[in-house]
Amino acid sequence: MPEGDGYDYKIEAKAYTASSSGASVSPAESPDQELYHSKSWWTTYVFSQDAKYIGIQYFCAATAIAVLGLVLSVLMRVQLAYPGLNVLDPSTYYQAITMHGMIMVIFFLTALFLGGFGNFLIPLMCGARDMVFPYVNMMSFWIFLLSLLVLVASYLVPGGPTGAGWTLYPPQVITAGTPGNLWGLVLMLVSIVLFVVGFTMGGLNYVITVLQARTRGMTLMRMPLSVWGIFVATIIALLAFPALLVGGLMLLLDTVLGTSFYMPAIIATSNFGNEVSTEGGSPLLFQHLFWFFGHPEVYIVALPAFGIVSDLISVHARRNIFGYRMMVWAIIAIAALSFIVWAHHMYIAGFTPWFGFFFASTTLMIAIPTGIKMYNWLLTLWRGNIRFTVPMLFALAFFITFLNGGLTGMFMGNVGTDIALSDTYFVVAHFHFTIGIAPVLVVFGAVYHWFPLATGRMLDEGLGKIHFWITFVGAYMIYFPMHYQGLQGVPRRYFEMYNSSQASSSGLNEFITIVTIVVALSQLIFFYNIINSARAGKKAKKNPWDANSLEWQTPEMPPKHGNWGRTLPVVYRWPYDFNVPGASKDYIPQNVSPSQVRGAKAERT
Amino acid sequence: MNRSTLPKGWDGFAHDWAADQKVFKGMSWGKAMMWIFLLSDTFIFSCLLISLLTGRASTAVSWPDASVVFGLEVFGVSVPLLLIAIMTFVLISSSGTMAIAVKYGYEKNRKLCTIFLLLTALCGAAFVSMQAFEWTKLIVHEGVSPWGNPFGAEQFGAFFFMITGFHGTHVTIGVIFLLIMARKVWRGDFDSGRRGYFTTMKSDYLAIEIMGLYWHFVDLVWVFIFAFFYLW
Amino acid sequence: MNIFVVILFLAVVVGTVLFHILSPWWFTPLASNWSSIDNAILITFWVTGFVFVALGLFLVYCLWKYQYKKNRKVEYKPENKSLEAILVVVSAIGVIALLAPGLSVWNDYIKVPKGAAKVEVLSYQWGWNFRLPGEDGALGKTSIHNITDDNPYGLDLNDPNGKDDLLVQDADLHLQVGVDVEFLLRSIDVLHNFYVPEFRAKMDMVPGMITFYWFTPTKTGEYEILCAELCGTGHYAMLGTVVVEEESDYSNWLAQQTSFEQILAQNKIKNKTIQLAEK
Amino acid sequence: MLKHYKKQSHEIGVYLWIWGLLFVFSFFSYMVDYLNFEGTFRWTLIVIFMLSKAALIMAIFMHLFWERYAIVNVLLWPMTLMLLFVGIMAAESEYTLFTRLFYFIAGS
Repeated sequence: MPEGDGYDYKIEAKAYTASSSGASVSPAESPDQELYHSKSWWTTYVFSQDAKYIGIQYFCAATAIAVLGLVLSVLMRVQLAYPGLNVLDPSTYYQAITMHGMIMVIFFLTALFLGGFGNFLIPLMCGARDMVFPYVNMMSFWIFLLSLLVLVASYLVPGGPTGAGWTLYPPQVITAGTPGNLWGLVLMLVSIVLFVVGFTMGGLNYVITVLQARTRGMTLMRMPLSVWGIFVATIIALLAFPALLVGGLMLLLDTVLGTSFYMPAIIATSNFGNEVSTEGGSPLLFQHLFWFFGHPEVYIVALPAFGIVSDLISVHARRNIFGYRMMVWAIIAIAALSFIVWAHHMYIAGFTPWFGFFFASTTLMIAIPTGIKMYNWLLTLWRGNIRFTVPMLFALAFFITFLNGGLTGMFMGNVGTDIALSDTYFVVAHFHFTIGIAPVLVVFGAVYHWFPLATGRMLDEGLGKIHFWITFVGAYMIYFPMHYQGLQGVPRRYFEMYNSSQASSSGLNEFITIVTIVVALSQLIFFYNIINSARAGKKAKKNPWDANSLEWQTPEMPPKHGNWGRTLPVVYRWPYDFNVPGASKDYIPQNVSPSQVRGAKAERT
Repeated sequence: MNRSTLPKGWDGFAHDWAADQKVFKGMSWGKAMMWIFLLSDTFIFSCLLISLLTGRASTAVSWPDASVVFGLEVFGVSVPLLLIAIMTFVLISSSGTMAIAVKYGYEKNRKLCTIFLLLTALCGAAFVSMQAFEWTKLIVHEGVSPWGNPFGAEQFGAFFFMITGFHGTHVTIGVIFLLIMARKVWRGDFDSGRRGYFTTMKSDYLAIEIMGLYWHFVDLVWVFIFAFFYLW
Repeated sequence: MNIFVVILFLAVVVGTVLFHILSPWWFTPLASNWSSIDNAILITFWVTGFVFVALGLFLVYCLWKYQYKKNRKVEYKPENKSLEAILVVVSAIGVIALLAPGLSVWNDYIKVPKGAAKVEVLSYQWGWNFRLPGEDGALGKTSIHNITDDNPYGLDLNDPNGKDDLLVQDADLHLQVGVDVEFLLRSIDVLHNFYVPEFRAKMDMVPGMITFYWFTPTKTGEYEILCAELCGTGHYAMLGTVVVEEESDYSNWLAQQTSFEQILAQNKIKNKTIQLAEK
Repeated sequence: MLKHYKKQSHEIGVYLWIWGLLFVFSFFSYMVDYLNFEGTFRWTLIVIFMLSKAALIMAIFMHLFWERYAIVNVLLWPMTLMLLFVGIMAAESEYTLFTRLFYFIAGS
């Protein structure tokens, strides 16, 4: 384990003078940010305008709702494996899949990565005192919380939450054959609209902080990849959520006013109990709008995970991230491509036939930048000095999980193979690997990594390892076999696991459920670890992982409001100067000037 | 930062993106934030108009003729799109006055800035009133509703009320903020750096420029709505 | 302790491959012409499997070789442009290799062969009906507004093509082995998806429009129709059967079906009887 | 900061000019409808006037003409995504309409 705090923050003051005499660092372009310093307990801990607190609030709220999502998934698995127990009926089962999907994708992972990690890390890693508009940032969290309450409230209204699947496809979502087709749906859509509004407030903050409020010397190409991932994901979100907002708004009007945006003439009973009398709308329009948002959404979740895992791997392997420039360009390329591939979710939705060629080609192109990222993570480990810390274990688990999930994406993204596999358990397995398990593993790794920065205490390593083993091995055993159920043709979203003489997966089915229960319960270890360590964990020393990025170089740990004390840090190098030849330590923080490490032959600063 | 020493054009593009601290050199945080917000908002309106395109082009029912539906009878002569034309001119005028208000904001001319902000708000309010009149006329007299109308495809009313409603909401919010701004300018908040009520940050004339961006955007959107909804 | 982690990741890589090889869960036996879909999937398995094993084993090697040692010499090399360029090119080649079979399948999938028999599948919450074109080989036009108890498919009474259409008001479809079939998929309420695992093919049915796909059944037998697009609480129970049989059996079945004209005539008699009874 | 203000401040005449031009273009696009031009000609005119007005508002009123390329590019490139979306949806709606007219009784 690392020993001693090699670098003193006081160096910063020296660096400041050194740079003001030399011409290497440009002068400050804007005056120091003025912050609102809280005057009461309420404005410090509840209505806090400090991005770090807001980040932690986001984290807690998103994790709380994720517990609901997790409980729902356990209920669904029990129902599938042991239908005799009757824990759910078809209505509640479909409500469970809907809520589980919506919660996990939007209210948990999006909020957690962008709201949680974004708020906590961006100002610290960019060398800013706070987000650019702390008040708006605070509002963002409270609107998010409101959207969560509205979402949960749908369990209390007549009919319960909507049961149309998280894709909310019309006309089904509105007609009487689906539970929660009036109140549940209205609350779901209101909740989504609130989420988008709240997110936009936060998202603008993250983007502008990265673009306009970096410290002196912090160029874009010196930012840690975590910031790059979160930053680009936020841009995607700001451009993709509008499609969801518009799609949701029109669905809301179709639901409560009986408009025909998506509704052709059909024979069905509406949510008000009368015959549906709509005419001429196109259900495909909703699918396009939904997936124009929905596919970028996948990368809204994945890109922050990519970024964070790059930092975890580099820090804990004590080696510079390999091919930093390529990593950045890969993130940007993935983001750009994510907007032109959306209809690969609709290969068998009955769209214009030639779309298949276009969308399959663009989709598989994403494999190239994603592949680059996979190679570069490996090449970072190669010839490194790997510490098997808990964050590193989770990062490695992410690698293998995402490798598997990414490769099965080649089945789903390719139009010819997708015909047979879409809407089967293969899809379920694929997307749980890529945007379920893999990002969550990164979340765990990131929590173990940055917990000391947030609380000043270390998480328990032993419990962390137990948590890692059960979670990783368990999750892999849950989802990997599902691919083969999919090959058999077992359709997803069936209340009863489909079995026939040709396709039977009994045995496997029960096995998956049992593992699910074990993995779900093992998360209690994680929560226990967090609560216990926050109270009585081992005190962390400054910069416990010997990392280079700025967040560990604050004068106090945990950092105070305003982060940097009197003077902002000045940045001289990229955040990956590990084991630079000629340097006395195996790491050189970003705010150490070249004159302080004269012997070091850093190639890329 | 002295902007005049920075490289210009594409060199400037490369320089700004490779530089530290700020990508948008010389641009305040608030203005950058408004620009990015408008970009996001552009996507919202684009999605609305794309939905209109899809809804209209995929329905087999005939689409009502906008110039007849929105025609007005003036002295017994029916003039197509008359009200819409007036609304368009009013909104463009408000954009003109806004641009001038921003100019006087730059120059810290308290009096003229206030006057032009108020003029802009007046035009905006006139626009919203005319829209309210139009809505009333359509709903009460012509029987157009979001779920049906006597002229043709149901989607006509649905898209009309949704798109103009969404735009009208933007205008209304803009008018409210214009009035707030006008009051602040008149009171001298921007000269004295008085602190805002909610955020407790100092007021600055930059706010006028940001307000201007928003207002011009609302006008910009109307240009597209006018072309795609009324003229198509 | 570290060695356990190395073994874990080795076990995951090896276990994944072994599971794939030993898995008793696999494709159902193919019963249509879409062997090209299976082949494309198999090609994808080979390519992705190779990548998975190569990267996975390299990961395990790195973990084993470069475990933390206090004085280990670590390479400092921010980038290697030629290596990265090679990797980009290799990935691009892999992508093209995967894309080609996929696109060629799709090209066949959307090109219905000339002379394919037409079958309309009519789906509703939660069941299946079918309509065959009758002797003229053409299906009559429909409108959802025409649907009544007497005209369950909403056929156009003025369309001569519709008169001899055979209406199969039962979730039981028969097909003749070896004959190309084009399915015209129609839904009267919400989205559904006509899917038979053994045929591999599937397509959503979208209310307000007609979607299609085609295949040639190649093996006689009885197969189960599944709905593969969430369509409400009865989704999981929306099953049907399709029987693929030899020509003689097929014509027997066909002869038992009633045409639209016959149904109209029956209804006329029935309605008259009702009217008389009411009088 | 003061310098920044000065640089962004223009003669009032510029704005009045643009104001006038916008009136003229709006009048033209109104006349397109009034004179009942039809078909491609109508569409070309409408789109030309629309884009000219949009360009004037963005370039002069919103000062993009004087802004640095860094922001101009950020604002304009994402619009290509929307253009693609428009293209895809145009094809899609045409196809939907085709199946409706081909298989169903027209008008339903």
